[in-house]
Amino acid sequence: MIRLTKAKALWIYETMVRIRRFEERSIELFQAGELPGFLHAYIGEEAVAAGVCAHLTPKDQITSTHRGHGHMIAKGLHYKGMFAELYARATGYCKGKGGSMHIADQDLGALGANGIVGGGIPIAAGAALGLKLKGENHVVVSFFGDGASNEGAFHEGINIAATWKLPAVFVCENNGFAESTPRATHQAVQDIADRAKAYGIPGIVVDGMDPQAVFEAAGEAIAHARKGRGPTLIEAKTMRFLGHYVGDPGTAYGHDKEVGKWLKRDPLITFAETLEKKKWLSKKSIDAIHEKVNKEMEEAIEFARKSPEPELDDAMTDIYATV
Amino acid sequence: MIRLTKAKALWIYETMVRIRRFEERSIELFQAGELPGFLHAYIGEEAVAAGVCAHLTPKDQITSTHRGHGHMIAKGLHYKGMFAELYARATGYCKGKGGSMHIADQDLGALGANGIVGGGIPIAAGAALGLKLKGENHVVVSFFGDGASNEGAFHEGINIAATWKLPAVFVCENNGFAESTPRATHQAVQDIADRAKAYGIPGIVVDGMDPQAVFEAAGEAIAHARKGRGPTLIEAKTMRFLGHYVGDPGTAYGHDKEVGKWLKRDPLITFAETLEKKKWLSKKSIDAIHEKVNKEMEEAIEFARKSPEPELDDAMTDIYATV
Amino acid sequence: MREILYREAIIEALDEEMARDDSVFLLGEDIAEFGGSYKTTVGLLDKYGAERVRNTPISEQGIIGAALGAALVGMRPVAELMYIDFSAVAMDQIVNQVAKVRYMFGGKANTSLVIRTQGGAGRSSAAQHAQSLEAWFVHVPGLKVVMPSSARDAKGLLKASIRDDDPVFFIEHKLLYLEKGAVPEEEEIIPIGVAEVKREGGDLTIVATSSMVGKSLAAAEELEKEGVSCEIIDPRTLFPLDTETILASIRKTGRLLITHEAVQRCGWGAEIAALAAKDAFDYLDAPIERVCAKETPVPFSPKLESYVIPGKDDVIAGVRGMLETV
Amino acid sequence: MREILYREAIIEALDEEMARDDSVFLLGEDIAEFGGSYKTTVGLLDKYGAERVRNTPISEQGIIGAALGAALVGMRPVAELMYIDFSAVAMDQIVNQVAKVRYMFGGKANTSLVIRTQGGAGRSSAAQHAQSLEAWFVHVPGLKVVMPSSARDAKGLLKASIRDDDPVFFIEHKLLYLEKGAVPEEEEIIPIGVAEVKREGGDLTIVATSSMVGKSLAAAEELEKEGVSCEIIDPRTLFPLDTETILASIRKTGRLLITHEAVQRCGWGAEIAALAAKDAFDYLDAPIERVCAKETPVPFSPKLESYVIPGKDDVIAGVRGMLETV
Ligand SMILES: Cc1ncc(C[n+]2csc(CCOP(=O)(O)OP(=O)(O)O)c2C)c(N)n1
Ligand SMILES: Cc1ncc(C[n+]2csc(CCOP(=O)(O)OP(=O)(O)O)c2C)c(N)n1
Ligand SMILES: [Mg+2]
Ligand SMILES: [Mg+2]
Repeated sequence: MIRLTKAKALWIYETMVRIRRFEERSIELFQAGELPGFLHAYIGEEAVAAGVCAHLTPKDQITSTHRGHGHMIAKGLHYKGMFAELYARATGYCKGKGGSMHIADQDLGALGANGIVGGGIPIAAGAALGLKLKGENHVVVSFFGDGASNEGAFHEGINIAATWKLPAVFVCENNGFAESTPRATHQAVQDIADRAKAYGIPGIVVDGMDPQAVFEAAGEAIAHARKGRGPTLIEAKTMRFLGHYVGDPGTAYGHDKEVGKWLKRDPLITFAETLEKKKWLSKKSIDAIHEKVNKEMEEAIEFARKSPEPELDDAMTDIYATV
Repeated sequence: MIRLTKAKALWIYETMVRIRRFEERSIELFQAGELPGFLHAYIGEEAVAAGVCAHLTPKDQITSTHRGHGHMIAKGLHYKGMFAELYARATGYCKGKGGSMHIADQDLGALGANGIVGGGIPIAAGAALGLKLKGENHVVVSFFGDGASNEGAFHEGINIAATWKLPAVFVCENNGFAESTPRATHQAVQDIADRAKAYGIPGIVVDGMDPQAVFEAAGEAIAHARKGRGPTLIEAKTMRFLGHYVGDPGTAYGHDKEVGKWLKRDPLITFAETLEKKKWLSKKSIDAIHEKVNKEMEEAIEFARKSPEPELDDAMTDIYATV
Repeated sequence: MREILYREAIIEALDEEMARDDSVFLLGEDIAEFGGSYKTTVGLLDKYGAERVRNTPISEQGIIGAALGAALVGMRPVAELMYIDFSAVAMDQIVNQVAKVRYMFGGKANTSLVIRTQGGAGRSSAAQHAQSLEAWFVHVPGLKVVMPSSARDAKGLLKASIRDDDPVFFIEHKLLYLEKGAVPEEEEIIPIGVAEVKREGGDLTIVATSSMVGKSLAAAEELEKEGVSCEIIDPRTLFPLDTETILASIRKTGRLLITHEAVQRCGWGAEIAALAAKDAFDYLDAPIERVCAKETPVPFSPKLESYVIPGKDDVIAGVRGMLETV
Repeated sequence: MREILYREAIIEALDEEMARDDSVFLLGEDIAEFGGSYKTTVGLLDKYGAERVRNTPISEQGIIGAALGAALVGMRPVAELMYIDFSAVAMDQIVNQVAKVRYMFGGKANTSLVIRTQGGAGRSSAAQHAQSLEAWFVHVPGLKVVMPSSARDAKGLLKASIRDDDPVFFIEHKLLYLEKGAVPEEEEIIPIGVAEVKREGGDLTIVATSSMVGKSLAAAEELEKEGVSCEIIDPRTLFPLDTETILASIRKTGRLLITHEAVQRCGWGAEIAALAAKDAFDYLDAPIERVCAKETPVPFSPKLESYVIPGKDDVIAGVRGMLETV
């Protein structure tokens, strides 16, 4: 088992803070009418992105979802390009053409958020195939939700990865809801990890509110993949603390009843406590992290605000490499 | 457990003979150039269609595949309409517009063969939903192959049926090949029945060469469905004795090596022996069945041959109910 | 006449048809407690219960397959695809199954079902949530395609679609949901296959669909001030198509501009241009103009999005260009 | 010049490109030992091994997604969809992913991949195995669409497609596979976006694709005897489209007939008609004619199938009709 070192633990903690703060600020900016489109906040699920991505290098790849900011931050994308994208500015990761649901950076191994539920899963299998064919020892992690696990793309993508023993890890963020639909009404199986049995690969349930548990499970799965032993399906039980999208109160479908008990397990609080107990962090160093993150965040927001919008002509570029 | 009565056993035997003979004759006619299009023969797999359909009434529904003749015969479709369809005649089940891959008869609960691998599975779930909403106590059986179990439609269709506890039975005819692709190279799981675990429903492996075993397993699954307890996934291990389509020698991909050991387990031979041992059948009665079937078959072929082709105008009807 | 929202018109149509006919039921993602992503099924769960207002898993192939199977055994399902973009996930069921079973089975198949969805841009939803894909479905024999531009049409046509014995692909527009329009209290069925002349005029014919109808009407107001009189035709159903109404107008005006939100190339407008260039050729006094989306995925940036999607001003410019030509 | 089969031309193109570039690999159903359903990959498994000639599960979404993912990390996959009809199963990956990632990601995405498939009728394969769906893909910005009508074009264009940095949707024809044609031994790359005038003539322009090119050439032979001289243009790539070659011909002949095997309504031919009705309006002497499949699913019966699918005689009748008009 790969143990959680102090350095990794601190990285995970700081990454969670970065994600949380990014989301809090985007929500505020969105509500202030500064950001177009719509947003899906990752708040509450930070331990998953951070715990998994702690193992990845920039050459490793991820695919992500509509709720993708957390994955992108954990994969090393910088706030400036992300905020600029949310602001639809030319300096954004997608030059303002993609927005929240399509943030990507090939150079950092981020093969994109995705607006199609389940859409990233076969792409992840393909990236893993590509890496394998290139003889590179990198892995691909595909993040997706409980709802996505009912899409045909889930089935086809994982089956291919399993059949070809590709270096991929499939991380299901089971937050108990697909938009407004409670999990129990969209599938009859108890643990989504059981779906691994359909592909002859390991399936692991992990507490998605516990960064260490996520880190350990992901570490094993990633090592397994790097060794050429094929994919793993990890189900991280977690909860989004907010509605499906920013603006959804979550009351219509019983989210409010569910979320209460999860709030107590906020990984930002519990993990800080754990690290304090281990003396890896102090109140002071925690404050320092928050301060640093806040400062970077505000700089990034300023950067985004001051960035130019794309020119009209930009609408017609990047459609093809050559025509 | 629903026991195999003599009446059912004889029905199953005769049904298998009917299927076998139908396929043998279609192959001959095809090779003689009398039939257009292409054909996928069901020879070798008769025990599955017959053993399952022995439980069904005309109000129960089935969906089928490109390899659908066996299911249709077992569901009660008559040779005349089937041969006429293979001959592309106006008297065929589809008036010559569908052909081998689209034979259907709503009145007999046959919701169609299907040219799209896996395409029938969600439709079966829907038919089961419809029956449930209508408050009718009928069931739907969906037949499909091992190859089909890798399609997204399989996953989505079964998940819906399981989630809603619909009266459906999913019968995977695992003949070890998807076209030229051996099963082990298209999925890593050992038993396709294990995929049931992904939906929280029972998964059963059954010997698809043994009509009695199929009958018993299907009987339980169908009873389960009729009682409102939801679907079952049955995997029948079987083998097509011929190539993927009529004309495919099957040699390129190792089918010839596999098929040998299965030929010995030909259900038409073994089941006849079983029934003879039980004194439910004699050599004479077997001959009589064959003779009757042969006679009916030749009459049907004659009927088809003599039937008129559709008129050109018929090409433009049946596209819409009303325009 | 009272005015209601387009989205309320949808709810009323569903409500009335569910009340009238027990075999009508709804299925789709988040249509129950949530009332649908665009609130087009609000209140129906309470009224008809979870058996008839069914939240599905996120399984678009499954949804359409389930609708088809249920139709085959005699129900009249109304399936919702949350965004027309997601029809791509279900394309096999829509095109290879729903549209074809009647024909493939020689006419013996109940396929009375409606697939409701919504398309169009204007909310910075980016490339996977803002497409206009109607041309795909018009290209598929076996489907009827309906695309209402007003609350009244939405209601009357949805009721007709639910009663129709053929599969109807029913395309709403995300920006129209919150537009109000006059809708009669009493029952109204608007027949499939009948266009409406939304404005009469003599100088040129504008054939417009969905959100472009309103924009064209606004453009026509402005052009009127310049002394240009536009006739605006909304086909309302793209198939079956009321070719006579369109051709009659072209014969009268001699000029044709077609406008829709979909990308121009191989869009539905090309079919109308081809129709005119064949059956009204001798009446055409000017090149046929198309005012459509630019040929790109829909960008996220509101600035780029409104540049790419045709607006009132693009229609005006298109009309002016045509008149100069002569 | 030596003559080889269209299907052999495909094999040669794949073979040469795989030999030239290690990042090129193939994936698809039954392409390995079996050599493909239409024998277009025969021999390549032996030559390049199972890593580069990969049999996939029956998972069309998975195949296209796998191709895209591999492309994103720098490979150049050539994915086979056994029938164009099955593209419906993979439509989301093709349209919402492959075609759009470059744009959505602001230009930073390797999407050099080819999707090879085959369409068309003529083998009594019925409604789910005989469609011509090219118009769908032309309607999607981000895709290039190639549709070769001869062995030579098939080879040269496939090589160009594999080297292209954009996703190319490459549509072969099941009946053309066994047609022979002259193909140079030496390497030839036929550029994407360049039409070919397959026959010169002065009385009218026929724009034809895929199998309709040969049928149009045969029709032109017969018409020549009647003193009618047809110019036949094969665009070869439907997008990017060589509009100049097409327009120049129309300007010369004043008459346009478009023919393809797809259903007429909202087919690709409508786009060409619309193009001509806009950019060659003043040169047109007669209504624009389309000779396309009748608007129905493809029937199984050979008699009905050949009635529904346009043939040489339909082209001849179309041409005669146009000349009478004047
Ligand atoms: C193919 C497709 N279907 C439906 C949607 C609409 N949609 C967006 S997010 C979502 C719920 C996703 O649930 P889950 O996978 O559990 O992810 P979560 O939002 O919980 O993180 C739905 C239905 C979509 N974007 N794509
Ligand atoms: C969506 C789709 N993909 C591919 C095919 C081509 N095809 C027809 S049958 C077949 C193999 C099916 O294998 P299986 O499901 O095991 O059924 P079997 O033929 O063995 O009975 C394939 C690949 C198809 N018809 N539909
Ligand atoms: Mg969820
Ligand atoms: Mg099989």
